[in-house]
Amino acid sequence: MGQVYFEDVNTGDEIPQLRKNCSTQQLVLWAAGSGDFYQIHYDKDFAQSTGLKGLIVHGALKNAFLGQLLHDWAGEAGSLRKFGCAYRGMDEPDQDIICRGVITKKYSEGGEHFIELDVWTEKPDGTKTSPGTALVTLPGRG
Amino acid sequence: MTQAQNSVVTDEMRAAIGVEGSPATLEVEKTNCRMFARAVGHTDPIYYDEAAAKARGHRSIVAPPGFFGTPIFRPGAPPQGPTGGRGFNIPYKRVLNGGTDYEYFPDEDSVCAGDTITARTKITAFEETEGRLGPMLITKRETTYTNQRGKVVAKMYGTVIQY
Amino acid sequence: MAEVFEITDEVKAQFGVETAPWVYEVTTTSVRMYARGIGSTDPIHYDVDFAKSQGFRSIVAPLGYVGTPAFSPETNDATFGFPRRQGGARLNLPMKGLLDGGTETEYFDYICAGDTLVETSHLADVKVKGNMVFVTNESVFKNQATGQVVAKQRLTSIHLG
Amino acid sequence: MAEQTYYEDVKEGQELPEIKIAPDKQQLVKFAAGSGDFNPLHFDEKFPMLKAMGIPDNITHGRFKYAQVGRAVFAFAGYKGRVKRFGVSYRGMDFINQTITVKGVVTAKRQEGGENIVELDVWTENDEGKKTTPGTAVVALPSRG
Repeated sequence: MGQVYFEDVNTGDEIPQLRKNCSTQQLVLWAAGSGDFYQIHYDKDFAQSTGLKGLIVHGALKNAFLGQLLHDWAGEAGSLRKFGCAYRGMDEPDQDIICRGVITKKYSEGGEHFIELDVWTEKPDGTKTSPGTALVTLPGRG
Repeated sequence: MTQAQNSVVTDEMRAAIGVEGSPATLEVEKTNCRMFARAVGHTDPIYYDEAAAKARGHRSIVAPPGFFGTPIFRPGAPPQGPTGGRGFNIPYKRVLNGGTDYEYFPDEDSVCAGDTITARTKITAFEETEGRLGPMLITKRETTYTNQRGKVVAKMYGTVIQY
Repeated sequence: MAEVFEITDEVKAQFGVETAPWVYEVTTTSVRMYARGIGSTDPIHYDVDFAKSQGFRSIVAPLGYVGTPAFSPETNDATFGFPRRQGGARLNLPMKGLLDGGTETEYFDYICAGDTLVETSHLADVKVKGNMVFVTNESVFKNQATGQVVAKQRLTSIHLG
Repeated sequence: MAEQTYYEDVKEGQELPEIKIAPDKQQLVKFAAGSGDFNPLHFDEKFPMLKAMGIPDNITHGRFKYAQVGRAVFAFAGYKGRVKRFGVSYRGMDFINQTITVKGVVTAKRQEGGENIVELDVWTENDEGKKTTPGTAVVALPSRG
């Protein structure tokens, strides 16, 4: 994929979506990668004993998905300055999680080109489960 | 902060606001960067391949977004740093992770394999609300990540909800 | 009844064919994670200063752990993490089921955090018993810095047809 | 940390201290993390291969049992001993949450090439006493001399 430049994007633009679907295996991989071994993410009986319907996707994994969404979009010459989200809704394994971002502001300051975005994960029915914001720098064509 | 009528915030908790916990040492290595990237599903080779990362101007494999290394683990050792309000005697049973925000302050390079990061966490606020789920305590935390050159490379702002 | 797998001359010709080398890393975090994974509490696997006080270079890899293969989604198996690399045997094995048959490790030195090992492997044996195919691969692990052979490992997998 | 074992003190027929462990799902997930083997056979009860192979529950990794045998052998050799070889074969399945007991016994001792060699039979067994992971090990021990 080619590099995206500051001049080529506008407020209101949506960036390319990233679609995820977590198997139980991926949740176990995340436990390994993050060091969070809480059983509600891979042990169904344990999850149900805490009052959940079943396994749920780690909030921090959805946060990291948004990190990937932004990194892949900003490209080699872009950089990630801020990103994050709140955990408002639960996602289950084996169900699509769509990661999205829309540009809310662009400005240049101190020789750098900044892009502000709203980012979030949503379910296939459009429910936003992890709304957040991000600040990214992009290169200029200049 | 206004004192709610049935506040669960004690004097001990108020005194803990702004106090940094014991620092945690995080090791950033090629192996754990790759493991984290594998778990997320990253495809950019700078998270896996040292030669690819160097070709793009980095010192080594890059720590993926949201990764600052693995805390040194010792069996039976108490967890390092404040535990986000879980350490206090709160009369609520349930805990939710409310959200996480990262802010980066780039050093001469991104966080890379070979770096040692010191993480220091403090509670910045307690907030109490009455929500759909009943009374809630919201604990706000801030973690500062400092690299081996003494440079603050990132901060994390986290929210823990108890109800 | 036909065998689920036939040891043809073509199969025999693949015995001993070496794979391209692959890097296995042994790091402080990977040693600790493995030691946690087996439930060990021996400080020799966790505490660098303690391990050095006992005469080791760094924390010691628990027996059975020979490092983590350098992973990339393009080159490694998503489930098992092992490299899908060039060379080595190519067998069309049945895959209705897959079980571990046995593991044997011969050590020529301790493996410690900080070591980088270079591994090559080859097919050493194939046996068929009923619907089970026993496939044994032999790996040699060399220290990348010194070239010294530090371990040899024989892994037997059972393919169910 | 166990006391160092010395060659002179070892007798044929001597038993190794037992290790007992009943790995729960979290333990097997931590082992997946440590080993890099994320085969769902070990933690996902819905994994289709379990049903296809007629296996009733998640099974403990063979390599986990190998590593438990390794713990016993390493503890026997001590920090001054050297483990020269250890191997097992996987003869029976052990299931998640079931106890496995690691046992070992000294089968031979001899001095060879300036080394104090001790041979061991090592294995894991289940609660019915069935050896599910039989194996052998060769260890070089320090001398009191």
